[in-house]
Amino acid sequence: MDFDDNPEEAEYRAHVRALLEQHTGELLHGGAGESLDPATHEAEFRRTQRVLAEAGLIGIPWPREHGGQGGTLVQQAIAGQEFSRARIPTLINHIGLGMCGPTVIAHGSDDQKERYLARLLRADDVWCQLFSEPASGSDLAALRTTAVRDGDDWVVNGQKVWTTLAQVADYGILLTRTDPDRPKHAGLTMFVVDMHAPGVTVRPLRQMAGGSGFNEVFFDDVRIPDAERLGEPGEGWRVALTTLMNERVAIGGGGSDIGVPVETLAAHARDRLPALGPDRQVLARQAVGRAVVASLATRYTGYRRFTVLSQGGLPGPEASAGKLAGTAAGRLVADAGVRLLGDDAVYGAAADGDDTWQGMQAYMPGLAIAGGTDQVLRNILGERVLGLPPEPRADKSGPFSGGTR
Amino acid sequence: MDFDDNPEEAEYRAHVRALLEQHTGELLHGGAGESLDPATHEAEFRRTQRVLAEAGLIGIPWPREHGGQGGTLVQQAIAGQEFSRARIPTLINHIGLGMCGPTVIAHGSDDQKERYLARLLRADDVWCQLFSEPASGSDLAALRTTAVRDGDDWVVNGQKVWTTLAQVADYGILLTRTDPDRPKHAGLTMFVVDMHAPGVTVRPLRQMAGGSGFNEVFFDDVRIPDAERLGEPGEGWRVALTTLMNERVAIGGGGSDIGVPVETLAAHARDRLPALGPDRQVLARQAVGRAVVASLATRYTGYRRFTVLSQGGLPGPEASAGKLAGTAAGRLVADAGVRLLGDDAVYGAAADGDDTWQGMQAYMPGLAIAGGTDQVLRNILGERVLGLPPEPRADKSGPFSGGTR
Amino acid sequence: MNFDLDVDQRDAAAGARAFFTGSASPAAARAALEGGAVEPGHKALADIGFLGITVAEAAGGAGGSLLDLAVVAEQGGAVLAGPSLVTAARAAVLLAGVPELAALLADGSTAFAVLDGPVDGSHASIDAAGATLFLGLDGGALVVGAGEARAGQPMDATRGLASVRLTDRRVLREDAGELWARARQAAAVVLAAEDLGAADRAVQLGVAYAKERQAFGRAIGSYQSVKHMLVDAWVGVDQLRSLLWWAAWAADAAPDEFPLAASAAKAYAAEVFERAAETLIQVHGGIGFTWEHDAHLYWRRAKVDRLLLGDEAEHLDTVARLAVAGALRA
Amino acid sequence: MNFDLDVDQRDAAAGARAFFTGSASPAAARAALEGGAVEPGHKALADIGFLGITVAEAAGGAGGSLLDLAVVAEQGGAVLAGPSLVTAARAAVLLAGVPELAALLADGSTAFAVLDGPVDGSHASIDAAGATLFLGLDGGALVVGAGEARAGQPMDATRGLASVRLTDRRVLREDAGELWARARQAAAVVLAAEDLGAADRAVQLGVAYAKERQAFGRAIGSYQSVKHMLVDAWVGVDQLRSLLWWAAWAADAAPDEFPLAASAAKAYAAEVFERAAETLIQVHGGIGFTWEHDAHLYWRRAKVDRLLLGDEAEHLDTVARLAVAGALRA
Repeated sequence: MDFDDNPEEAEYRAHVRALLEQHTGELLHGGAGESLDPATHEAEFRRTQRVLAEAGLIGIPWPREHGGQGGTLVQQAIAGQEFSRARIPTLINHIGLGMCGPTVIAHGSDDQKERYLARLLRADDVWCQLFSEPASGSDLAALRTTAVRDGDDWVVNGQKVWTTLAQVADYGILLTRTDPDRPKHAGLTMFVVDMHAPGVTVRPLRQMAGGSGFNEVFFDDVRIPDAERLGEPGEGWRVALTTLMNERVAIGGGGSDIGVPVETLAAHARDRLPALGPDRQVLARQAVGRAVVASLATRYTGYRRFTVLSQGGLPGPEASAGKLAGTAAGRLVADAGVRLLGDDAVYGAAADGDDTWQGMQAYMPGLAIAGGTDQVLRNILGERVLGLPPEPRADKSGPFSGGTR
Repeated sequence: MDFDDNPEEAEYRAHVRALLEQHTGELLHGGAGESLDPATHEAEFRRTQRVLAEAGLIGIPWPREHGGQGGTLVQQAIAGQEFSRARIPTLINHIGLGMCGPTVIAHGSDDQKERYLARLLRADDVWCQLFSEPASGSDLAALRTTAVRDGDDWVVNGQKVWTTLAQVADYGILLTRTDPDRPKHAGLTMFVVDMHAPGVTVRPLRQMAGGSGFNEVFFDDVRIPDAERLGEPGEGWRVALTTLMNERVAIGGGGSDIGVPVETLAAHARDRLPALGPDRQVLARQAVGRAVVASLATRYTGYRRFTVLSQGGLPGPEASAGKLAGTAAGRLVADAGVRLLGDDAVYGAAADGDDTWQGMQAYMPGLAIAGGTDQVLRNILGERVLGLPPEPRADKSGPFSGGTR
Repeated sequence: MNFDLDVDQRDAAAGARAFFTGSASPAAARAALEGGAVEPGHKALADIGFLGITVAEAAGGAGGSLLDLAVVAEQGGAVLAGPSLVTAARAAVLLAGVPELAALLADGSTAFAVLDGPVDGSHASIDAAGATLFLGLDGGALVVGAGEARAGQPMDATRGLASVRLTDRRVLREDAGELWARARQAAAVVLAAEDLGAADRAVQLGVAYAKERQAFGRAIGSYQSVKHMLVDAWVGVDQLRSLLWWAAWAADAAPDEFPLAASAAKAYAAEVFERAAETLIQVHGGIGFTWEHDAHLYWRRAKVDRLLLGDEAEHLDTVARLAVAGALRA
Repeated sequence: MNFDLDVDQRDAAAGARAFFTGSASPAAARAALEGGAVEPGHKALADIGFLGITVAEAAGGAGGSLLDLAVVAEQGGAVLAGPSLVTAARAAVLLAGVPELAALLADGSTAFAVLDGPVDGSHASIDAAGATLFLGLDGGALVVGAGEARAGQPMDATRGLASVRLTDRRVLREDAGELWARARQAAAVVLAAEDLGAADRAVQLGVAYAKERQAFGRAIGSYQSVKHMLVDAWVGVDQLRSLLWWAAWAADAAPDEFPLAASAAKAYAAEVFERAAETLIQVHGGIGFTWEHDAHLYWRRAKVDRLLLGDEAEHLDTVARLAVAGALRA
């Protein structure tokens, strides 16, 4: 047991570090705690990914025939750790890399692969994922956006929501209902959609924490050529499962904290504890201790998952526990951080304008929802890890249009 | 708003108090915190109830024609409070009074009422309720004990469990399956069973806290005359609902604490706090404060329910919240009480032999289960108070014998 | 026993509900975060007489009980109204012996705020941002004066929080420590009443959405995870109402019980409202954490209120100390 | 990174599982409550070599790491075995410089116990009831001696708790404070390992029952209320395993991290095991709180262990102090 790189990992890490060093002037670097907005720094974000791609640090586990490096998930994780260490912000095409690309690889035509994959890796094209709708969140297969065949095209109408990066995206993978007379999972079809096509409207969606990382996307008679279909008509759910499985791989991370790192909380406590009375210090230490323990429990569990990758394994459904427990730990960290602010805790930011803790506090409720609610994650863990039986479902058979939704 | 008796209530309370005073020498009085076992003090328990019945303090809201007083639920509650104040232990026939008697009144024949009710009030006969079975707890209607018609009799075979007072009972109301080919709720029939009949075996069931308040009851070819049927064959579920509704009235109490009263915790804290270091005192006060607040919240909510009775209302499904929240508060009280014991907290009793806190701690897990699990209570509250939809159920139609259970 | 509101109080609550529903809203609370005015605002509250409910009749108030005020405050809380009736309750206690100032409180001609902490640089104090005259405790004496308010970036803009430095001060009463404590207890109870109203509304909104929103072929409120979360929130609200009524009643009818009851209500309100607001967001899923949805406005109020006038830890400590000292009814 | 057990440790765990499954059980823990012997007992643990895992080879031990011991202790915890390997771990640290006594520990010829608190009237100390020689801290010095043990009425009879008064004492080492602290940290880690095993088993038993038990026409594990309760318990157990491995590894491989890791593991173990045991009872319903069912034996162990060797509050305080002092890895 150890927490060090094995020789191959160490060698690869040194390789990545050298490349980042060499290209440092061409790369975007974010300030600690302050996240850059891809929409306002789009050009630098795209350039950063292109430079990294040309250095061979993007699409590491992708097959070489599609522009990847034919590497391992561990190499990709190491590269990710080094990007963080170099304060490179999240890649502008992380949705494309993590979800859209793998879906095109698995289900696209040779022509689609040819046209899209290399450009995606270089962020010549940025991609988004158009699945969720206002009336279908956890129950994704209840979606209502329709695609109707018209000659060589399909005509799409409907609305998507919670679409990350739609405001800068060039393409998206779009899940539609093409046969409402079949059961909900059977009437779906997936497409690649050109986000610049006539009839596509993107509207940023402001969140309670203030930022606008999500968008609404409206489709009004948007025409998609049949050649842009991904998989057969009616096979959209199977295609989407590929995407979602890759999403789990993307978030099943290796021990990184959710929200503010617990070391930051410890430093904050060091600053703020002395200002409290002795009784208050006792209570604050309980809160800080509890937050630290919960965070470390999640972090070290992440290291165990990472070790599985390192030994050539794949992340299983237990990765959902990382998000569930990480969210709970994040809430404890945020709450301890806010309470340590004393009189500033009732304001949106501290007197010096720092809103680290209040910002994290306002970010946590969304985190317990986006990317799988706590409730959905518990279902997944209960059924796929513990083997408990699922609930009976009445919505899987019968035509969608007949009310079986 | 006030917490005092209105004039009629005050008058009735004085009346009860005078009667208890007058008969004090004939009544059993339990020590505080120490509960007497009805099985080992059976004669005194029966005498106590008989004396109270002769004084007109038993079956207060029952109709006069059945030996009751034609009084109100509030009068009954006041009498109960005065019994507590006089340290009279729970009546030996509390199951008979709260559940069996009302069921006989609602569904019994004139002959049954004549034979049973007056004797029940005087504890000449003690009653128990034979509903739950090993394979049917929360899902009562899944019971398997059978009654098969044989001439003028029914022949009963099966096993009941969690039967309070079975070891001293003379009669019981017994829910059986008489038609396994009908759906689970439709094939049930209720009887009065003679607990001294051949083939009835009672075995006490020891609980984790040590006591044996519950029993298993086995029926081997027990013959019950058809005249002892309560309600029509196949109507047993409807009859049982009468019993269960009365159970809710019985536990929907008026502000009495579950477990140890919070005043006892306060006194315990007064004794034990000074032995703790200053940091420990801070934490102990948090725990005590939290337990006190939770207990008072439940107690004062009980007073609101009691006020509804006082104004002539009936307890609704929100009474289930009293048990749910009372159990949660009881856990806090027990935990705070145990932790205040310091080094004694890891033993089953304090050095002086007092096991008040450890006993309460061991009693709480059962309390979250018996008389409706926390989960069942939340379903009841969600559906009947908040109006949320029930879960779809597949077990209500189809023959019980066909696997639809 | 008659632990229930009387007919007059029920009527007052219904009237207050109508008033607040028509004059304040979560939408106004959202607008206030971007610089809009707090609704219904000081003048409207004065005009309808809510600022003087507990001010003596001789000073132009209604001479009502704290319970009378609490049932009104609950309705204001339900729609996140501002400014808070906490200030009216607290100032009325402090100014009971100063009828000329109490009259200014009741008729609304002066906007008061009560300062927590040192008067030459107070802690964040409720409605201090919009006030013109401040009450404070200065070395044991009750003082009144003008001051400069410095408001931080709001988390919940309806609370009008600001730190104040008094620029002049006049002593109203020496040795005012006990009076000050009682006023703060009254304020804590009214804050708990506003929290009760807001938490109750949060549960109602959550229940309504859970009945309507479908997932996997049925309403999400039919799933135990959602149903039980809402039940736990509802049980908390229902029990908070009991503690709140008891505390508000005790202020006038059972002064010996009041300090413990007030701290119990405030401590419990902090927990119950926070849980109700978190539940409201979680039940709504994605839409629940958008700026345009009302859920976060309840959540903001909950996150702020839990810390004002003493956080849960302070009040639990008080409850424990009083209970240990024998303050519980036998 | 290789944060996993190695093949030898997995083999050791499998061997320990076979041994403990054959030699101890919840049924034995139940019998012990009524005067039966603790199983597998001191001699069997010595014979299989578990008491000497961390004793130096020169003193007849296996010279293994704390992690080696922890993976064995986990298996003992799963079946509520006694006496505890906590004592072996702790005494091995204390006796590292006293090979002749360490040899008696490893070969089991002497039953040691380590006393918490004053040696002339100790706190409840693990396995003190069955021990013949006691180690204690007396005015900063490590002492050894015989003593009189007074056992209270057991809540969990497998822990052999007793208060001890030393009847003679011999100083083994002056200025032993630091050594004593390290030994206590090792003990806390092994206790957490036993708790991990017990909590893991409790979750397994709950899951198995939830798959089998039917209510309202389907397995109770299909209901979200039951499913999610078990999931939360399982997530805790899975995370406890991570903290435990880290702490046990750090004892030998990263001494700077050890104090924080040990306290984190012990604090988390207290919470996780208690929740797992409560969940086990609740999932079983009526049968779960009967004397004859095993659930309460896990529950008893959890209620006792959470307080031994420092309760959660003590260890959370330690974690916070160390974190604030900069003990976290960057």
